[in-house]
Amino acid sequence: MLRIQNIRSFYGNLLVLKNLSLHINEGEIVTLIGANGSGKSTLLKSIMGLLPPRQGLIVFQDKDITHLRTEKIVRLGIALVPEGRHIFAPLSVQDNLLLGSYSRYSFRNKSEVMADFDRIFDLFPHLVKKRKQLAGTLSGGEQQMLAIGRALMSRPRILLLDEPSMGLAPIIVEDIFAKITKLRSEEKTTILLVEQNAEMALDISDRGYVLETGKIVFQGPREDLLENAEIKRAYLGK
Amino acid sequence: MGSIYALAALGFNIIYNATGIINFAQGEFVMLGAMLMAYFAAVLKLPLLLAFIVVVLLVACVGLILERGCIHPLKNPSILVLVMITIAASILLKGVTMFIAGKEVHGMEYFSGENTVVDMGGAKVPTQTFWILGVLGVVVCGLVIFFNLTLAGKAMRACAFDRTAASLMGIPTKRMVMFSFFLSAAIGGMAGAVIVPISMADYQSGAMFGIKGFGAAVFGGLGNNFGAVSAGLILGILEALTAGYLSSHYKDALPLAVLLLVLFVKPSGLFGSEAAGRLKKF
Amino acid sequence: MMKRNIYIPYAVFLMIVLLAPMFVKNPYYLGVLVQVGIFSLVTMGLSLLMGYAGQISLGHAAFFGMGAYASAILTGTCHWSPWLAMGAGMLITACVAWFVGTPSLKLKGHYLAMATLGFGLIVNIFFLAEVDLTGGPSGYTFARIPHITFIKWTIKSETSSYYFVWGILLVILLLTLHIIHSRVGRALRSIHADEEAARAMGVNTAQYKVGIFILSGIYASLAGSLYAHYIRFVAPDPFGLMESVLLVTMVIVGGMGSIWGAIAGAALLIILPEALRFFQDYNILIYGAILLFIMLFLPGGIFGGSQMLWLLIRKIPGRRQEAKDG
Amino acid sequence: EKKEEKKEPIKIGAIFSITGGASWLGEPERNTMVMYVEKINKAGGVLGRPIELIVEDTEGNETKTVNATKKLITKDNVIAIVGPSRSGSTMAIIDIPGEYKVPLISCAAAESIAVPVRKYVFKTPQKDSDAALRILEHLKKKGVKKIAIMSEASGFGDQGRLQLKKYAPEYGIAVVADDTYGPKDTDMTPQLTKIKATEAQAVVNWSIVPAQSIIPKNMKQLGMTIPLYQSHGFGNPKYAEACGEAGEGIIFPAGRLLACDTLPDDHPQKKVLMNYKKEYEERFKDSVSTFGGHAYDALFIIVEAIKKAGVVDKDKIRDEIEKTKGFIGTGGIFNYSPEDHTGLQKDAFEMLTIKNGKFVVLQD
Amino acid sequence: MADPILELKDVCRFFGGVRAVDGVSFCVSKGQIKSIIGPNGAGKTTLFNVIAGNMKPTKGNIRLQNRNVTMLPDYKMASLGVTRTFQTIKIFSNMTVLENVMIARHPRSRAGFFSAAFRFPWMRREETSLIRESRKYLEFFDLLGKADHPAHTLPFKEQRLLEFARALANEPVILLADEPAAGLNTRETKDIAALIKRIRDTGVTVLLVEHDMSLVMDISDEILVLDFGKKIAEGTPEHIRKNDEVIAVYLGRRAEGA
Ligand SMILES: Nc1ncnc2c1ncn2[C@@H]1O[C@H](COP(=O)(O)OP(=O)(O)OP(=O)(O)O)[C@@H](O)[C@H]1O
Ligand SMILES: Nc1ncnc2c1ncn2[C@@H]1O[C@H](COP(=O)(O)OP(=O)(O)OP(=O)(O)O)[C@@H](O)[C@H]1O
Ligand SMILES: [Mg+2]
Ligand SMILES: [Mg+2]
Repeated sequence: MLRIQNIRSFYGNLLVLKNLSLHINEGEIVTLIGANGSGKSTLLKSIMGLLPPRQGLIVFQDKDITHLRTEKIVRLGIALVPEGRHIFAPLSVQDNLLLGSYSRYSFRNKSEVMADFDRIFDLFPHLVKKRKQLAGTLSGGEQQMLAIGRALMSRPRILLLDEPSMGLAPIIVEDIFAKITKLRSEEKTTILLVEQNAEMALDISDRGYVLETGKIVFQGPREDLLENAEIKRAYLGK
Repeated sequence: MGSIYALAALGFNIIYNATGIINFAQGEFVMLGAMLMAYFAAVLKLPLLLAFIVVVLLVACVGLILERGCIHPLKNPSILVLVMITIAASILLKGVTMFIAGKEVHGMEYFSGENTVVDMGGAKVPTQTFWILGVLGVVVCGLVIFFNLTLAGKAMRACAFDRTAASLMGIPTKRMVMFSFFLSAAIGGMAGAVIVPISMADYQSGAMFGIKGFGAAVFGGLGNNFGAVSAGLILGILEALTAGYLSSHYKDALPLAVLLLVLFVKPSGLFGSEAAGRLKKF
Repeated sequence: MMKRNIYIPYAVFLMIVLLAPMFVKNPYYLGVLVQVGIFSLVTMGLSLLMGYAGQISLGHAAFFGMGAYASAILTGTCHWSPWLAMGAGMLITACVAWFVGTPSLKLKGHYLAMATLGFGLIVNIFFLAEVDLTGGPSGYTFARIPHITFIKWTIKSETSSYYFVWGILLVILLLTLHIIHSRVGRALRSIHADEEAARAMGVNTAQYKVGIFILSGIYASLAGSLYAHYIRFVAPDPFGLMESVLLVTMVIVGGMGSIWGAIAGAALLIILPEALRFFQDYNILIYGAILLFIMLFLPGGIFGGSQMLWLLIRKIPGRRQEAKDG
Repeated sequence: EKKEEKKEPIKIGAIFSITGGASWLGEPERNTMVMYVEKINKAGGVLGRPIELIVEDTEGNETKTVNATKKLITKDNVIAIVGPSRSGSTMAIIDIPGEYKVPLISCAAAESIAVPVRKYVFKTPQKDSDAALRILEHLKKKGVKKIAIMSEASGFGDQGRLQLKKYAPEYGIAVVADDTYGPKDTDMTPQLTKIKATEAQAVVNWSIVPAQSIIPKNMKQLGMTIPLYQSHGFGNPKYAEACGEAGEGIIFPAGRLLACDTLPDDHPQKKVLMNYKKEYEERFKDSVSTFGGHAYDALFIIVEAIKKAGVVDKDKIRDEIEKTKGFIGTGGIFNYSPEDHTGLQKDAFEMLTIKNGKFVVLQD
Repeated sequence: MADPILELKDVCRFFGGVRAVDGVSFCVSKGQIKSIIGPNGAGKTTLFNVIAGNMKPTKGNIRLQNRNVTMLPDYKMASLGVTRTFQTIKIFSNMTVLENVMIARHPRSRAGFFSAAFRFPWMRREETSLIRESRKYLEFFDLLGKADHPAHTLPFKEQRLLEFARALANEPVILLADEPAAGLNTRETKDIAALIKRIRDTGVTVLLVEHDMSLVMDISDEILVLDFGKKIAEGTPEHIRKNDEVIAVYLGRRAEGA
């Protein structure tokens, strides 16, 4: 579904992604793990067109999206929950969600969008009470839920999540991972998950990649990763 | 008078709401609107409505050009650099206007006939005031509806707060910024067009509109359109009261002093919500 | 900021300043340089406030004016010695800065800009309105402002004015450099980066902000006094809003975050219009265009730009750093 | 070699506020200078040498004026200077001509420019005090006892205000209101409302900026019927135009230039005025104003002085300027003396009024 | 309880109608690592803000080393030895790594405008010793090699370390660490755990907010649980792990198993 071929991305002169390739099949949950600063977030930015790669190719459903503008990419059905949430602090929770549907909102599907509100509030009942509150005054965890909910409002075919568990209470992390599984099974959303919490992430995914200083150093089905001694030591803390 | 400040303040707010930039060339938009209106209506003698529409469109285009030429090319500008750029742009606009239109003052008749006044309980109010208030009312209602009730308006606010996140929502951020300049220039142009019969204009009038508008925008709580309008009107009334009853020397100073005191007591402006104020980045 | 020797650039600058009159003999050019010196003094203070502490002021021309008017009135009307008047001017300015700064600096961003702008306008209106004290809009005409006397020299000719103003500037520059590279300078920069974190480190941010506001006000006041004794005529016009904006522009165009940038900015924006005199009416266009150009292509200001150029010439960005690491 | 030297131009400097707040002054002044210098050069120059005119812009800013003056004197080595346009600017440089011994003829009105007399400084505009006196005279004639003063918050307005207040008692006139407004104000209703509530029988407004055109409009809106007097700063047909209908009947003192076509044919100034008006309006497609006239007067006073001195020597030229007698200019007939560097008396002013949108000499 | 360093009594902080912290009382004794856990939005960060003087409590009383510090502003608290790291990293990005640490020594030095301007000898000596001491702290965190780098160029983890170095350089009595392991992987989290223990061993009391239970359970001497601004449990890790209410609102089933 999403294929990335030999991309090289730079911040100024700093080469961060070095000939990186990976692919995600329809309906999969794929986890990407890697140390701090290895380039995970950079990869997601490159996919979204926020930091277009200087070389290489990104193909989504047989369409070359390497140099498309971010808005266009979103319209094609890719959504990102960015690292650090990036919610719209001065707007209400509800407006944040509404903006999530910007790419597909029109007069005709208004009721559809409204129905999606309920879907999101079903997923995160915690937010229901805070509908009218300004998003900036939510606690960290609430903001994370909002960010995910907002991304889902665009009904993406593939959802990219950058460290969704960061700063969340264990019970909520558990919940979010459960929700991610549910998204896949019920809505057939494909998911690329970037996580520090490697063990839990791998538990729910089909395959995984390990990124080190801008290169994929290991890839394979979940079991392979969970059993690899090197990965166990470096990322699972065992 | 206050309604002019209010209109100018609204222009500031729009760009601020969409980009987080304070556009110091806003006053020049008003000036341009006034000059062009005087030209089209008084010199070319176009019908009022036609002249008005042409003026607003022209000024809006200037706003667009400004955005395309000066704001757009920048990759990652700091707020201060943007402010300086708008100041430089305003100097340039002033210069160009001076060349094209000369240094004279331009004025024109009231929309509804020369020097018509309405008697309102003893006080004589020029009819043009009602034109101004009318335009102001329409603009304010339009803006309130736009920013608070339409998706595009909310998208614009989202853009101002976090452009990256906005583009992740599929919002075409660059077009939003362009549009905000277009809109605020259009409102500036409108303000200029309706006030020129009362206040006249020359190529240097921009600064005054700019300062007063900025004051009203801040006074009312930046980004808050309702606040801007109220603050603009309050400022105008305070000025008139000071000039009329206290000292005409200090008629500009006193309202400012009041403004400062309000800011000291309520750092986010008269109508700015404090919580929202803290969340905005500067 | 790298730990660099601050004295080497200072010494180079000192030599340039001392030797300049050998090459620039025409009184007109010297006069322009005197003004560069005077404005550099103001922008230095403003650069401390904006570039280091991260607080904007759109009212600095008011402090400049207060110094000028204090000198004019105290020497002219009250017949004080110019030196005494200068000191008194600085004292008054400091008090006003304290009084205004304490509540203003609690504000942030555009609100602070508006507050300082408002303050500047009020002071200017005061100059205009208090006709009996200031001479009102026509300027201070009650008496001619005397020349200043330094030990036994009367500062009258352009050359003596040049050395006098730049002498003072050099002393203040040295003190300022010292402040920047000290505990105080660090505290100021920490406020710029993150006020909350600075307070969490035990920095009394409110006090420092007001402190630097007062200090920059004093610089401006001193410059104002020098201006008054140099031009020997004061009127409200040169201390209005546009002048405040000009001062801020100087700092930004020069490059914030560097005292040298402040001097470069003052020099550019004083010399440029003089150089553009040739273009007559067109100078406003060219001036605006040049400003726009600088801001568009050198967002770091002249100083930032020249640093970039220097790195480009050396082709190896960050080599100095590596050398230090090794 | 001697021939070469003869051809070398005579440099005359001019400093006007061509841009900035007082560009209404500087622009016609500059235009006038440029036009007549060209003319003189075409006619063979002065003493057989062409005149080179160097114009500098002050932007109405004191610091810039100082720079401009110094530049003209020390870099361009001009032999005389015309300008500045504004009183404040003139006051800022008032000592410089003396320091460098270069004669200067200011185009600004303030009395303090020529009082006390400074050896190298002259001026061409009529004195503020004379304008004030003419207005007061006229008021007295009309039997007005109480007036309200409005003035713009600038050097010009302030000077006029002071003169009016100083001389009003001598004419038995009381000042019952004294208000100011900013040069960029757009609405004077509050001040006028206040005045309306007083017993003032006339409003005297002293201003030089476009804002003064708003006053008659505001007065009309307020239904005020008392007469409005303006200062000589009103002497620009554009201001009258901007007033529109409301301007009818405004009374103000001015040089005769504005109403020269209504002068009797035998008036000594008539020819000079008509010529200047015609030439200016033909060349610049713009109506003539008194300010350009000030520059005209200054230029020709200097030219005459050079001719009389016979050599291009700053001091000699200065001496000749001071000896100017009976020079017929646009502002009046100039008679300088060591005690008087103004050269004009109050009869240089004529009281004008607006009739059918045109300036005409007031007959009574 | 022996030797309470910090004592809170009935502390409340409301935002309009939101009761972010609602009547919390507890003590921290010297040399302890005490953790505060609770669901998102329970009021942990707010509680930190109140203790650090960044926000005034709506009600209640705070005592530091038997001294009432309830209403003191944050910079005073810092000079009294209450230092914090932030949930979102707040380093001074416009300064070098070394200068970041030197700032933390601010309350322990005294050069002012005047003495700085004239460079009195004592002030220069102070500066030299400031640099020496600051380098010591950098060494402790293995950051000495990057002392002259602009702080913002450090990788995320090293920025966290720098925050700790800065906090320690302040010579705190008590260190408030807000989610220091957020965004770190399991390995790196272990490093942080070791680090916090090391810090405790230098005699500094630590108050910790963290969602990573492996870290919290591993190093805490005591745990306090907040929910909706109220204290719902307090005790040793073993005790908390078994508390039904805590499991229900916070830990979830999985943690129970672990
Ligand atoms: N805006 C930027 N400018 C310059 N360099 C950057 C920028 N953002 C990231 N980097 C650098 O790029 C590299 C990869 O960063 P990235 O954020 O992709 O890492 P990551 O794997 O997501 O790490 P983390 O686990 O901390 O989120 C790092 O070395 C980082 O320092
Ligand atoms: N300035 C504020 N205005 C209004 N409500 C606020 C404000 N700050 C925090 N709150 C509310 O107070 C509650 C507690 O917030 P706090 O940030 O302390 O939670 P937390 O325990 O640190 O959560 P997390 O673990 O997610 O960081 C939340 O419900 C939040 O929405
Ligand atoms: Mg990342
Ligand atoms: Mg928190």
